[in-house]
Amino acid sequence: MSILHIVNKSPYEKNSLDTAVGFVKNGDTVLLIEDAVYAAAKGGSVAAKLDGLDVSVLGSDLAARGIAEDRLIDGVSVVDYSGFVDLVEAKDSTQSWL
Amino acid sequence: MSILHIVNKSPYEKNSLDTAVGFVKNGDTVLLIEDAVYAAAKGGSVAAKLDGLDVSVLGSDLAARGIAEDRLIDGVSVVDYSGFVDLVEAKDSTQSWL
Amino acid sequence: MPDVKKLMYVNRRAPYGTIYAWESLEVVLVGAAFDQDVSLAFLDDGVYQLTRGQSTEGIGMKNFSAIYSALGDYEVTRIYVEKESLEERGLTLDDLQHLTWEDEDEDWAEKESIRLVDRAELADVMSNQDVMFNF
Amino acid sequence: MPDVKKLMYVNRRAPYGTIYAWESLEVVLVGAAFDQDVSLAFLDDGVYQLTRGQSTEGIGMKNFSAIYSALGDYEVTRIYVEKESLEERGLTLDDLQHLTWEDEDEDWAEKESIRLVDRAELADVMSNQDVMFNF
Amino acid sequence: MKFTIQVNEGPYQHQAADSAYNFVKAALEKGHDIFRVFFYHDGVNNGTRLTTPPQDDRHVVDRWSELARENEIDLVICVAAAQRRGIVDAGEAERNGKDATNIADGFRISGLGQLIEGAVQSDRLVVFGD
Amino acid sequence: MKFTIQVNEGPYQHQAADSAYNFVKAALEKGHDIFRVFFYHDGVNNGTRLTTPPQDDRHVVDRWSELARENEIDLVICVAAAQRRGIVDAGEAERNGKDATNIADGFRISGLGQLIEGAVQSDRLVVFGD
Repeated sequence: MSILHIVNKSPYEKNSLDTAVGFVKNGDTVLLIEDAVYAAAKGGSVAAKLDGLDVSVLGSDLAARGIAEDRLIDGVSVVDYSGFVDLVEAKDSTQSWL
Repeated sequence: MSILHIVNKSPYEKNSLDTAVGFVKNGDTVLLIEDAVYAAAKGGSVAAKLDGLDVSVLGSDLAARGIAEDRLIDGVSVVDYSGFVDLVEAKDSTQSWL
Repeated sequence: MPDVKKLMYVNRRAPYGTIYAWESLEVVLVGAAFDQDVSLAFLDDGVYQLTRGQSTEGIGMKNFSAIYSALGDYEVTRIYVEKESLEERGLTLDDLQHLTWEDEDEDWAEKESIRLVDRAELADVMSNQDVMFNF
Repeated sequence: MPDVKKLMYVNRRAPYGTIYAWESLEVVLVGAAFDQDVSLAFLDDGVYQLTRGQSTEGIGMKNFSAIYSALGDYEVTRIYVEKESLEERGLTLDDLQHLTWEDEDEDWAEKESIRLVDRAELADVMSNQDVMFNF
Repeated sequence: MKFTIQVNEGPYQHQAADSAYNFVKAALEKGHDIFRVFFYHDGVNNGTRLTTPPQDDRHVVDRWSELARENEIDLVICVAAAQRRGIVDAGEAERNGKDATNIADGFRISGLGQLIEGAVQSDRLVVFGD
Repeated sequence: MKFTIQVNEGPYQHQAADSAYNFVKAALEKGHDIFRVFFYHDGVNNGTRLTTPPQDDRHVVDRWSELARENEIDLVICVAAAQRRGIVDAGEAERNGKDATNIADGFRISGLGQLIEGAVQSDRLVVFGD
């Protein structure tokens, strides 16, 4: 069964993303919201942690933090809250890595 | 002037200790309280970060977490709240790395 | 929807520094009455919740560590502890409480509740859950 | 005790995810009336507070980023930004707002408020403060 | 689809309450059911009617109350967590000898079983916290 | 020596309020002065009289009130932070049209200037938070 891994903490401040990516299996998606969106910014030292994963980022949290979409690492999908709801529906369960 | 660097977060969860130790100068003391006391436990992967620093640990927080004093890395001083107050008095200022 | 769901309580925080560990345990105790298929996972700083010898007189907070050993009586018998989290913290299973449960089907034989698993194994278990509770 | 103290506001958190950045800024604005020797430090995720182009309509929260550019008017003229924190996050000064103040003693010449410092330099500045505020 | 939402943090200090609200609103707009929103830990502080946020900021508590009124959402505050943090309705005030209440419109106080029930009865549990 | 203490988190959720209390008590026992305890951010939630913690746990709010009564400690709640979180005294209730108050004995609500003043007037500021 597939999991939506929700991460909401800055990867520079907390270990949540580090742990979360260790639990991602084929078919899972990582959704970055709140301060976790910084993880998907190009040039950041943590960006490589997302390599090869299916990653979505909440667009309104990106905009709030001034991260333009062209500053995102390749392959990341930007979703709105409606897309967030769709992801929850599409996966069999959710795990919030608080 | 000397600083008392107060760290209260687990070094395995947050980056506070990492940053704090980068700011320690000669004459400063690092005081570990609350979940930060785990940093001073022998065998932990972060213990080396305290090498060469003047480190105190709050004894009641150690006891709450079941860390016996003989499980502490060498050179760490155990203080009670009265000792915490003395440290604040002895240093010129305090910086809480929240 | 199945009558019985697989519920996992995912514990990633140290005790006392925040209340999440204790209020999470309160959910587990209440949840035991719901006859679901329950397991607990302890990883990251969550492994600290299970350490022996906690003594909270000095900080004036309630010591709830003894309650973990009563989980068997609540029919909570599967407690996953992540190996990598223990090792990173310099801990072994000997540093944790010895948690057991009594198997009614085998003449109340005492069995181990804690299952030491590595991250990949725990990820497999997690992927088979219907619901994860996060605190 | 000196009449004028050196006060430093130490900012280490990203904006919006928590309120610390905003409520810290509120302290700075109120504190400006006290005629003390004030500086601000931005390090770790605190450097994100100063980024350009923040737009909060989508999350429904108040956008306070414009207020940083008014700090000069509050006579807050020394804003330390830690180099290592910027680099770790793939940021440069160009990603931050351009913060200035006008020097009354030099015919209101416009001057830079932001001082890019490395960790060792910031540690030196910090060791000369009387009080650090932490949020 | 049927969702239960758990909110672990209070208003303003953390974005969790905002994210949860925006998620619930989007789910409703897409025609999903919100079986319950369960407020736990400091999340119980979402349910006090005594807040007065600045006029240029959102009103987190009123937003929940309106959402509950317009969509008949079940907003449940955990009683044990509420007692620790001082969120009180008329029943709790009487039981615990308190001289005031502060619960907001549309919220009710109940037990932790409501969270488990929500998780079991819903298709998905989504947790927002710190 | 003269101390001002800042508390950034509410009762029970984080240990900060406990650590601050234990520090203040120890400082008083050693003969130091506590110029002020300033409650900011969620720290303002330390000042509600509506909590009813379990009987086998400490009562964080009452402990502050007793400390203030016995030692004449100035416990100040930030007004801006309190408005966001719903901590209300009689004056605030009237100003903001609230039908109840919840402030605990020994606390008073005032402005952020009280924090700056505390830092300037004291020998040390010690901050407890998350």
